[in-house]
Amino acid sequence: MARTLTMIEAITEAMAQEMERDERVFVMGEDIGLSGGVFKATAGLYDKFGEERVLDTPLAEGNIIASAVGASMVGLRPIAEIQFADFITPAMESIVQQASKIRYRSAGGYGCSLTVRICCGGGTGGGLYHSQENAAWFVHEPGLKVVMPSTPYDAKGLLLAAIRDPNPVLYFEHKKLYRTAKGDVPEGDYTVPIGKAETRRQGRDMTVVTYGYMTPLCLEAAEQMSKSGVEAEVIDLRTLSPLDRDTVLESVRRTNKCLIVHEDKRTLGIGGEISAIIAEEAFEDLDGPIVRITGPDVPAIPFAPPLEHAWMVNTEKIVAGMQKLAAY
Amino acid sequence: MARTLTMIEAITEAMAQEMERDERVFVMGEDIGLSGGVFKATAGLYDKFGEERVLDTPLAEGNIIASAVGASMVGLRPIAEIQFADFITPAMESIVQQASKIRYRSAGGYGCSLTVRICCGGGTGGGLYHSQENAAWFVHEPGLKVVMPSTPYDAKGLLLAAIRDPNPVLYFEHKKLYRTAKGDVPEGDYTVPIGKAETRRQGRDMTVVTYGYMTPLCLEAAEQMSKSGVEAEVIDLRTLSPLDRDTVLESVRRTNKCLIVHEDKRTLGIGGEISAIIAEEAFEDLDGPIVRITGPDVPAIPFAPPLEHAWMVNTEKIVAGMQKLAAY
Amino acid sequence: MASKSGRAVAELETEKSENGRELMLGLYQMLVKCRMCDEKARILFRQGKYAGNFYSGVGQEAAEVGAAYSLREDDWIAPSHRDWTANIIKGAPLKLCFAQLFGKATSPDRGKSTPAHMGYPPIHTITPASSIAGQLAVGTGVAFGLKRLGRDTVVVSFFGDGATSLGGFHEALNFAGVHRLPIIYVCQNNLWAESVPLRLQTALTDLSDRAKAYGFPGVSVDGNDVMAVYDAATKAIARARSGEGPTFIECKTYRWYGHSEIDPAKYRTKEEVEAWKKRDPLVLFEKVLRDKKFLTDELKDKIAKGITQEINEAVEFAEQSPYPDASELKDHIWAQE
Amino acid sequence: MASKSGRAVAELETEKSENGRELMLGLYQMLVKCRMCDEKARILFRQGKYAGNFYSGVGQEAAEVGAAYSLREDDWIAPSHRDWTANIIKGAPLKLCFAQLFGKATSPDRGKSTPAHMGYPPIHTITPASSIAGQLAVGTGVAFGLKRLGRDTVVVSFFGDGATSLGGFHEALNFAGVHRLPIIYVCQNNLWAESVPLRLQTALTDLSDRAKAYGFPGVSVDGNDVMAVYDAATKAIARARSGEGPTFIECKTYRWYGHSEIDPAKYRTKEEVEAWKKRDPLVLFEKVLRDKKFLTDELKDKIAKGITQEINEAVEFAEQSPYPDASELKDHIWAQE
Ligand SMILES: Cc1ncc(C[n+]2csc(CCOP(=O)(O)OP(=O)(O)O)c2C)c(N)n1
Ligand SMILES: Cc1ncc(C[n+]2csc(CCOP(=O)(O)OP(=O)(O)O)c2C)c(N)n1
Ligand SMILES: [Mg+2]
Ligand SMILES: [Mg+2]
Repeated sequence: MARTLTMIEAITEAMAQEMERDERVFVMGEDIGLSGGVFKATAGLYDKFGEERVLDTPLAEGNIIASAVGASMVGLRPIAEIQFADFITPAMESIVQQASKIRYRSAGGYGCSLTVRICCGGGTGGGLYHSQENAAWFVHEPGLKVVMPSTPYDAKGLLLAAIRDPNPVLYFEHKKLYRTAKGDVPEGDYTVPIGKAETRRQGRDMTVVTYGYMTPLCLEAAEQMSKSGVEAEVIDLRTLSPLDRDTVLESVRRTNKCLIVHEDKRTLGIGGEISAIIAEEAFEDLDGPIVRITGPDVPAIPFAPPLEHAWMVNTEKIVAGMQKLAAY
Repeated sequence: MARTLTMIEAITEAMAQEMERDERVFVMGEDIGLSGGVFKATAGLYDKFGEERVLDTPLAEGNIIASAVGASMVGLRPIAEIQFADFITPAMESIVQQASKIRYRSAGGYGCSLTVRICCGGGTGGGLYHSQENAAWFVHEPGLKVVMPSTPYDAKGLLLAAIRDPNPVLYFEHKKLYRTAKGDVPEGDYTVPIGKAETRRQGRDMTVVTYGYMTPLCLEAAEQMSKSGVEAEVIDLRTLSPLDRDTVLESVRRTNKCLIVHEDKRTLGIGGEISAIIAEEAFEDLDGPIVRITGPDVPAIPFAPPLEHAWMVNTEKIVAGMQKLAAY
Repeated sequence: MASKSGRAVAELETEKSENGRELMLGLYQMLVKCRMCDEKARILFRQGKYAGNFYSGVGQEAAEVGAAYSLREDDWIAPSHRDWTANIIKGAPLKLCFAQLFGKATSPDRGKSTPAHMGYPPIHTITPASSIAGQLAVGTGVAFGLKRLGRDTVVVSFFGDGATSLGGFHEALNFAGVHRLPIIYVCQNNLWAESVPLRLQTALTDLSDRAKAYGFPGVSVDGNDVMAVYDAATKAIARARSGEGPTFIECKTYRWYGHSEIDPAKYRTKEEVEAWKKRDPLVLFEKVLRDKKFLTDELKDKIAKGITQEINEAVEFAEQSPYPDASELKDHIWAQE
Repeated sequence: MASKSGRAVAELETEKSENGRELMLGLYQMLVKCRMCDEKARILFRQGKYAGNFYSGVGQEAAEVGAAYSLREDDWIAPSHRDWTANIIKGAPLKLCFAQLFGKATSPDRGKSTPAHMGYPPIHTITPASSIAGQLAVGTGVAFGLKRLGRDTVVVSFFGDGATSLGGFHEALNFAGVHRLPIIYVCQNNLWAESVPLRLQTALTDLSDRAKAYGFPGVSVDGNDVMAVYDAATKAIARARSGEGPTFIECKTYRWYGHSEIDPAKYRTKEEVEAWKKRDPLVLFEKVLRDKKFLTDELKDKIAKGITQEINEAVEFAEQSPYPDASELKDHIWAQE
């Protein structure tokens, strides 16, 4: 049975069900226990599972991850929360030098089955330090999987897949989608495979590659373009690492054009890699440049409404990109 | 008057001369004082300038950078050293949330004139944690400049430019070049402009974009190809952020082909961005795919000689890439 | 420096001093100003006058004012998220403080950062990042720079109990200890870090014990007693100014409201909140002043009226100020060489 | 736990115990084994038998052996760069230890990591990253996991004086304090972090004072007195095992050679080195054993010969082992689901 849930409800449900199913699973992070999380992602878990399995940690992101890595090494399955992606920097050492490399450096002797939930993204007035998205750093680091759902269905399915994955998985959640993304979510158990993109809309005229909060905007833009006869195919990556090259390449080889859309800064954003893969593998199929619509090369999203608005990719900007590409 | 210096000598000279010239300049880091640095980059400075200006710090990379940021805010010009790029992760917060954003978040009220010297790169048997190169993370962060010299001349000139730059500059040094790169270096004062790539070899048949330790290897490969009549143009980026788009694009528009070479991991390495820029701006000029020859998507460079060798890009691999591209 | 509670040591030095009256009335006025500005900031947020968030310091004014009041003009403050009023104490025009909340082009950061995360270069308050302990690390760097420049200026660094768990806190304090930096670490221990209670934050009872790991003095004081904080702070400032190095001051206090204006703070008991409200730092200090006959109803009224007017003007200024233009998005990323 | 130097408290408990002789001879043998293996590792590096680097622990064996000797098989060790011998103490076959140095396919990490950075899952030693304090943070996480699983196993974490400056150190120890984790933090304070002297690392005299910031006991012992270390460690292990939480043990000791085999260590004075060499932990302990008539020339010889043979076999094994094939470059990145 499926019901309509918001994305945040889907996330909470995934954790609750998996904790019920698997004793090894527990959650830890700042403000995830007593208060149920800044965005209420862990609401109800503390009452249900108690402090042992829903642990409010000291204010120390590096240790949240390091202690979760250690706990996973003895067979537990921690879900660690980083309250805002902006505050993941103190945990860089733990994520990149420990979580992503413990298996490799021990030749498989020690593993790290760890899920890190990270709230990210702009467009909600969060200002410079409550709006960042930095998944790109981690996509650069093999040994880590990186996912980011755009629908409640995927939010639950990807989170269950992440928790069960024997590798460290960074699970980015866009705060703007928490309550705006609503959709059918099965009550029961299911997973969405990590590493598989989803084609959200079919189209013959161009491929749009995107993920997260940009997905609904791209779909909206595609509908607008449809009115003038241009049919865009919209691919929601869902997994940012490892990238689903096949789905992207197959589509681009068919549509012969590619638009990449993300909210993160342009330079060395995920779009750079997508573009490079296409330019390398599907060059002969291209009928136009690979166009990127992205956030600007600015340190972070500023607070003042006109500045935040100027940063954010919106339907209008995406349509403009589509029109530019359609002209080829 | 120019003399032949090794790269490490050029680096030491730049610091010594600038400390002489400008009282505000000082160096700080681990083992840079009493011992003159793990690679002797700061040799002699302690004796010459004393502990006040050549400061061995506690083992705390985050604080090395944070204290340098603070010192720069009151008008000093710190040169901070991160002993190995592998150990920059504990400083991620200080670099990305402080150094790169203090000017922006204060609307120019506070500045950050800071140079961070970072020893990086593989091929010397350093193993997983003494071989990393992670400049790509920082290229993704506006507010930071990122440079990486490939010759002693540039090493001195870029370092002087970095110290005088009123912005935070990350200055990456490839350890493999410290003593293998030798060349003419003027005794006097000069700077190499940040943001300008250098064309190290002219060629009509393809553009090779590279930087750092890969530069001499690309030049060697180009000479080999020349024997079979293929003339490669070799561009040494020198500055990784902001990228010198113009030099790259102008060349590609002329040669119609592009090979990108770097030692860092492939996915979201700097090559991704270069490729994306070309695919976006010079698409119509391309006669072949944009080919990348890079390190593999493996967590870091392993120690065992066969494994390290398998990781490293070498002249052979570059030649293979050139041949592939020449065939188009 | 050894006493655990400044107040318990009986009459404080500063109270005995010549111009005790002037000083104490000055402190009182500043307490009232901070309280009134803070309450106004909360109302404005609830009225939807600005987005983002606000972190009220109501209940903690004695720690804030006591620690920063005696700073010289050329001294520095490294405020954190709950220290918007530190700017007021250091002398920032209220107009700018409210423009900051509104993210207007007239604010020191031209709307770039976040409401309440305020710094203002002319008065040497450092624009904070939100990242906890970040401002503390950079503030320590400023102290390091000042020392290298041979200045006799000092830095006051504000932060909470939660901040003391972060690695950046440790690295900074350790460095300050090694180099005897001119900095005063003022920890406002309000028993909660957002919703995390102290028992899950630290095994310590007194956070001043943290200082024992760095070789400089730590002292715990009643953070709701402005004179106790002031006394500890002036001693620490004198110490720092004369080159003897840092001091850690733990001010035990409490925030009356949620972590931020969007936090209902259901994790705390009513009893706990009520008990602390009974120890309102303003009421406590008013009683001292009245006992000493320094404060009358008349004067109290006059002070409140003056501040009200100043606030109204400031809010009006902020409201009338324009937002920065979208074209400013790319300004201030790079310094011009 | 309060005493600053275990030895000064006169005769140690363990020395009075029933099987003192067996225990002490066991400790002695392990000291000799660590010394001989370490010296051999140095020679092999200098002979160019392997690249990378080696971080000799010669001079610090008493701290290493004393702290780890009484661990149970199911207990864990989180070694750092200078603790290659921790694997030996915990029972790793010497063959694997030397294969590790050589980066051979027969080493536990199949040549992936770095010589000397050794871990071996069957004996629960954690393969360390080079990043200082990293192994300490992960080791604390293991202790956290063990406690959650309800096990009565403990973790010994080894690190140096320099490591205590890092943020990760602070965050881990704070967490261990809050949750009374079953971990023993063994700081080998050898006065230098690479070339940085203690006075530039910390304002403290005794690094055990760091523990005061975390609410658990800290003790400083003579790190060249194996019995003093052993005594402090067994108490701390018992404490951890019974759920009372962590202990910090500072072992004051000294490394005889450079930071690594490529460091001439010119930053130290000859006098300092000589003075410490006179306090050779092996010689000191040998004297104790001889006084007690536990050790004879004959036995000493026999022990040395046995170890020499074991080492020779191990080195031969390592030399003869193949390197991993280049095709292994991409192995072990991902677990198979
Ligand atoms: C590095 C980092 N992690 C998390 C946060 C989110 N956050 C903001 S304030 C806060 C609690 C701070 O507690 P404390 O230091 O006690 O200060 P208080 O809010 O009580 O004044 C948290 C977790 C942050 N701003 N920075
Ligand atoms: C985070 C980090 N920074 C720098 C280094 C380089 N490094 C390796 S060992 C060392 C000194 C360690 O000193 P200490 O902790 O006292 O241990 P010791 O070497 O004396 O045993 C340094 C700086 C590192 N490995 N990790
Ligand atoms: Mg607090
Ligand atoms: Mg040491």
